[in-house]
Amino acid sequence: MKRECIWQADAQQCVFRELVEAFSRPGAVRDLTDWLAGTAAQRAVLATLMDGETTLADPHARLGAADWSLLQARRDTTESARYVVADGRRAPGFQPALGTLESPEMGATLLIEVAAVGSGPLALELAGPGIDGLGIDGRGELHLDGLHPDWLARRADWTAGFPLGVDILLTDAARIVALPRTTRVTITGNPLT
Amino acid sequence: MNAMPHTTRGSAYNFGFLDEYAKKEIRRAVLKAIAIPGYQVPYASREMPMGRGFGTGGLQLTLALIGPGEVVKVIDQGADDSVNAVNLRQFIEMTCPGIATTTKTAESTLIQSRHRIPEQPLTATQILVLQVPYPDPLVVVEPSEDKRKVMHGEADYSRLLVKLYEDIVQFDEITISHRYPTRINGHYVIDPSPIPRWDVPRLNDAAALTLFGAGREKKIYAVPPHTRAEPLAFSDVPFRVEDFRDAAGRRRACARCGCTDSFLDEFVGDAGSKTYQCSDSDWCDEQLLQAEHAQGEPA
Amino acid sequence: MTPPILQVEGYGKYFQLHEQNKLIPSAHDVSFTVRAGELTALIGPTGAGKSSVLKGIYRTYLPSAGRILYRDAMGHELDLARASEHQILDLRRREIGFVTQFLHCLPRQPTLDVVAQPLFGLGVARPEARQRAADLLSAMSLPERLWSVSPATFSGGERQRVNLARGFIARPRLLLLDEPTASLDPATAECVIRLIEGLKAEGTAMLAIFHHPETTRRLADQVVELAPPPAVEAMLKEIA
Amino acid sequence: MSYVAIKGGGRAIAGAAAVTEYLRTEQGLDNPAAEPLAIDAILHQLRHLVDRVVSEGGVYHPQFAALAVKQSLGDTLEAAFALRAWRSTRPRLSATPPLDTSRMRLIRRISSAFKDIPGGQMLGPTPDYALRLLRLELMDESPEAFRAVARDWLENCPEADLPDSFPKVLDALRAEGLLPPLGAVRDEAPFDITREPLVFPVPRSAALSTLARAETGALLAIAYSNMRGYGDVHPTVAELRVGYLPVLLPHPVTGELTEAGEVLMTECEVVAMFEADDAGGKPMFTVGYGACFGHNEVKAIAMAILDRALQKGMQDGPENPSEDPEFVLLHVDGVDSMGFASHYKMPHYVTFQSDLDRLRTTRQKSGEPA
Amino acid sequence: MNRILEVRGLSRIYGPGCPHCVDATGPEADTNRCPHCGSIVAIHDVSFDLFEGEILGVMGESGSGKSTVVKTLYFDQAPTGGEAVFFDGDTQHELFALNAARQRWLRNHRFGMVYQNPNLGLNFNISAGGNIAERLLMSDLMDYGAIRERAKTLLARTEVLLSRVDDLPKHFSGGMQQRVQIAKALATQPPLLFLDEVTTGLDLSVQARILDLILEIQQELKTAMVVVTHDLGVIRLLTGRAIVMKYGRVIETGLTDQILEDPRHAYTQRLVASAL
Amino acid sequence: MLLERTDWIRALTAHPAPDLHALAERLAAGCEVRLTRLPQAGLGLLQLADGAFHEAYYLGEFPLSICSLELTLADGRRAEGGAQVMADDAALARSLAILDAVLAARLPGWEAVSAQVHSGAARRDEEACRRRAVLAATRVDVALLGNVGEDENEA
Repeated sequence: MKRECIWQADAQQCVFRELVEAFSRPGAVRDLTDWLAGTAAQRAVLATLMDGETTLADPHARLGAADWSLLQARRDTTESARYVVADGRRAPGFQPALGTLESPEMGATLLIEVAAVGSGPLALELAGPGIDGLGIDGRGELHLDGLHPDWLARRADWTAGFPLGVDILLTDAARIVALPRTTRVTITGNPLT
Repeated sequence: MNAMPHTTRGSAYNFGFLDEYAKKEIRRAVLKAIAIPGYQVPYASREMPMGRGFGTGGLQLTLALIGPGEVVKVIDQGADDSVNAVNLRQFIEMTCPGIATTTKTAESTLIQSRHRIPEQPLTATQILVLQVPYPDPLVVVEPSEDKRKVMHGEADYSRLLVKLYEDIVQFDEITISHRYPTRINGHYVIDPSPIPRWDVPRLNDAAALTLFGAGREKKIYAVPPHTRAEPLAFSDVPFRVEDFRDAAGRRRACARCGCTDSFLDEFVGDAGSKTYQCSDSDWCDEQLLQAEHAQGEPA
Repeated sequence: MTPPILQVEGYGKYFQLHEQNKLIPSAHDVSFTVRAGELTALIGPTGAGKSSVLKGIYRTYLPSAGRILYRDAMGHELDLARASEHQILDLRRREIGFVTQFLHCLPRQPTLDVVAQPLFGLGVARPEARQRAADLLSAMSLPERLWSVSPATFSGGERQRVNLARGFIARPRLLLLDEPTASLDPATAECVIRLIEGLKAEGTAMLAIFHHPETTRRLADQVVELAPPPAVEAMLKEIA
Repeated sequence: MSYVAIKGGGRAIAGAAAVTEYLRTEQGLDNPAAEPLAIDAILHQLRHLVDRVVSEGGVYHPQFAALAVKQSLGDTLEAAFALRAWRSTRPRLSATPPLDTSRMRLIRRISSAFKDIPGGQMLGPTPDYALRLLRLELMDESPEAFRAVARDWLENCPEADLPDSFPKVLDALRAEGLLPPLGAVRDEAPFDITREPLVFPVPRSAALSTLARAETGALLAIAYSNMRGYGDVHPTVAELRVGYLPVLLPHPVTGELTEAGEVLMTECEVVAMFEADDAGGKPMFTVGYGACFGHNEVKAIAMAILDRALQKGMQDGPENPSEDPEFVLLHVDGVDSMGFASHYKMPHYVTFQSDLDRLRTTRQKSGEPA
Repeated sequence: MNRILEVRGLSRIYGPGCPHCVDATGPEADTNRCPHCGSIVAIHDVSFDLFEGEILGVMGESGSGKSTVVKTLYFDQAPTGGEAVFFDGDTQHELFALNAARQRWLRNHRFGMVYQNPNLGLNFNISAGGNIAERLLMSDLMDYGAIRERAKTLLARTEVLLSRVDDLPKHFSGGMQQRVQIAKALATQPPLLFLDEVTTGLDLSVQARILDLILEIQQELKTAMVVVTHDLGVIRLLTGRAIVMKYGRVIETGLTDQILEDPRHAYTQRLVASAL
Repeated sequence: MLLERTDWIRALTAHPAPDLHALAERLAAGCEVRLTRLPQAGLGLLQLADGAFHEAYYLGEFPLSICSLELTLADGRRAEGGAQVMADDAALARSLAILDAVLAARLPGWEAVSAQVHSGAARRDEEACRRRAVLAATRVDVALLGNVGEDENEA
């Protein structure tokens, strides 16, 4: 039986290591092309992280029935799902789980697809753990294309009360970048303003 | 099944021993641990074929992380050749066919360690996995995990700090020797595993990611790269690392390589005399090599 | 004539004793006016309700009938029978003093602090408050060796001087005096009387009950005579 | 000499493994007829050893349990450990619905609460009434004699007209209103101790699972403390049953519950002296429940006693160690405890060096005048 | 004078609760245990205001619910109903709407509590100074020398011998334990202090010194206090106003001297008469 | 009479695995086999209702192999089959799923499967018989212990 590359354990291990890098170094853009065999990065990430023991919400109906059965993840509402897959071009019309003080890991991971990661008119300045800026209070920068402006505003609310918050992974066709809850984001260049 | 197992060459076990579901769960926990620096993420720790306490937590992390092209180094007490390190390395070699192992810190991509952080500063392309017997620094002041979770959530470490205060009152020194409570990114205080105090400053603003695995206690936590890691101390009673000065106040040197800025093991000779040697065996070897190069001839 | 500081109109007080299922009258239909710089004396037989009137004004008793109009330092008028508890507490701290025959104080507290207590409450710095207490006590010729010990062991006369000193020290605008000289020897009584005269001269309005008619005659600018309240049955008839 | 100087720790480890293997096969040196232990022989002739390993290993895999017994030279802790480690390599595929143990195919069933019980008392294979005299004839048992025993027994054994399953004694007591009422059926899945860490307080389902795979000796010791003074319960065994439980799973096509196999298990319910509840309700018995894989009656009884003690502790607060869920549940697992005890054999010289540094510094500060 | 605390309709029921709990309990019913469901109505519909620098007495016999009032306000127990607003300068805190972390913050920084049982307020396994240090460390004071100075000052203020600053409170007398507790409660100079039967069980002379200390502190620091006690002497000496509780209900409230000399409710009259 | 489908696995697993593999291979030879769930060996979780309060809990795990598949004959006939079997043997689950499909849809050769089910069931009965004998041989005869007069001792 033929399976797409992303369902193979060794490809998933490689994607996972890229995720580790991405979350360890917010703003650093990682390229998954080698393990995608043509599929979208977001799908590869889902294949890497999902199984029957976690929950997933799909408010923008991005997944087909076949993917759902392969992912095995339990379908859940956006309010309580541990993972939410979303289309970044659309406004976030939902309130994800932020976790609790006792269990902040219950705060959702949002997998958001945008037009481009690492390039584009939206320019962000990042600060926080993992950002190497010659010393601990360094700054990093990130360019994006196709992220609805509401996302950053909502994210600021969602992550205001550390350790509560959401962790975001932005993807385009092949690249990923992470904004964990600890990353402070300032908009430095915005096509809309 | 959404993850076809690795094909293994004639081995009865899946690549990396753990089944793919177990790896996924650990991987999800790892990403949350990185995203919430210092927070102990609970996970369903699996039984490994070695005893709880031998590094099953670290090993599960290593096996969930390991992949093609990996160069793995395993150390215990700083040495690659101590029995537990050898044992774990052999297990990794057996269950992860195709990956390379090394004793050289500089060559490695993934380092599993018990009780030491290598002397040589790690780089951005390396990951350090530390084995942890007791993950929660609050356990000394609060036996109930329920309450400890609340204290962590609220970053309420006053009772831990009082312990330090009491230490100074009683002994005029903070007596914590290893497992020194360290505050990560200004919030969570972690038990950095039984590394000596000597190693704690290496966690601060490190280039490499450090992951902590507590198998028996079923917790994973992380110090991401370039993250604040501050050992708890008072502004007027600073944190101090181990003192390797002799009675005359001179820094002792390694008896083997002569290094005067590494953590030393103490040996008691038959006649009661003491000698000192680098705890980090690879570091010691490197120092010797460099010395040889400098002298232009083998020792 | 100075404007009235206090107008008592139809004050009445009746105790309802649940245990004995009884209504006990203690004062009935009392009316009078008190002015700044004047001393008004209440006279009447035992049981006429003299103390009841003082306690009603101070709100130790909740008046059953009538109004007690008080004009405060800011010129606002309020009915002490209905004022809020916090208003009363504020007036007690700043404007209205009450000296009874009994000295309630914290055990073990030195006399100087007992006297200075009202000043402490007003936020006067402790050394200054103690200095003022010392001045007052020496004016009342309380031996200095007693200042640092608790008044608990004092003779009746000594204790009453402390009590008065505490009542006087914050210079209340209205001072209620319930037999302040009752237990004093003549010499001390004389000293207290002079202090009262001094306060009067400074403008303090006083409402007092004196044990000796002589004291009343000497100090009172106005005398209000109270009659014992009628029995409850009679009052009920009156109402009907 | 400290550990660090052992260069080539790998050789020593390999050597240790070889020496152990040498001991396992040493018999063959002097005895040309020596044969390795057959798995099948362990399965049948050391069945209670296998029972302990499946139960403490937490996986009902008698063949691998027998293998583990063989390779660990009969050390049950090591054997259970090997089985546990094996299960870490296997994905979780399914869970059964809650199965009803009244469907067990029994080989033993007794009640000490009643002289007779509906369905009858049947002793089955038990050593309870055997005299513990050494059977010297087994010292030199011939294969022929060995084979004849079972055959003869089966030939002479009467035709039995017995039902396939038997009612539970406890259900009769409950029908009489002498037991606490059944709790409302809850929707939530039971606590899965293989997936979730025990964070106290834990539900009873977590306690039952933990006790079911506990080390027999540890369980017995703590239960014994409850029986003899640290707790003052004289429990009565309402029912003890041993048998094979059909394992039912939905058929992949039809969804109907289908028998996928069976497990040998032991189950025990104890009843203890009644208590009136706080709200002034009727007094009734308290009940405890124990069960484990394999045939292990001491474990099932110990577990039932501890279940009852823990219920009491969870309700009224623990009065002794056996009633403290945290104390009992965190310390009865054989694999955890033996692993941790063993790890102290590992080198700790870095941490000890750090200890030395602190002790010397504080000594200096306190000992020498400033 | 400004309000510092506004309590409205505070209630706490232990047990399952039922629709009859409130009607079937209270002073008229002569019980706080609901005969229908067995629940204990510890307090019901308790309301009062507290002003800056004021000392309010809460009096009543055991079982009246008086301790429950302060325990809910200090977040030791969650109420089952009602609300409380704490006025802290320009900010108002809806106490029971705050999350646990905010509640803890208020408790550590703005409130203080002195319990009857020093065991509850003190950690007996750390020194007297350590107990005070703990509260200072909660407020992020991280200078050992400064912490130690402040601890000594507070202990001196509460008349604990400085030679005992490093001793464990479990070796102290009851009165001294209370003084350490007060020092600890005051460490952060809280504007609001709760005192729950702080002198109960102490010798009379010791009681007097504690009361004296409390009054002095109140005048010095302008700390508002809620004093819970069954002792009318304590009420008379410390408080300006008082509320009287019975079976979980407030049955009378007024100026302290008025309650003692002119009690209106039958129960209060009995209570005062019996204390004379 | 054919046993219920729910009893097939129990009956068939009374036979050695190689026999079942051989039969399944033979019957599936002419068919297209489409796996709807990959043959997999893993673990199942045994959930019980406890005997005291009927609360659900997990007694432990057991080896479990699973497979589901669809057989398509050359003439277009199709049959679904599946197996969950207590064994650490994915191939066994696959063979059982094939036999299940063949027998359920009476595909050619189903009689052979039916015969295996029958003989397997007979073996299981024999096993049950021995267990009953263990019980019967150790039954405590209460009537004998009690009033000898009462006539209940038929055995």
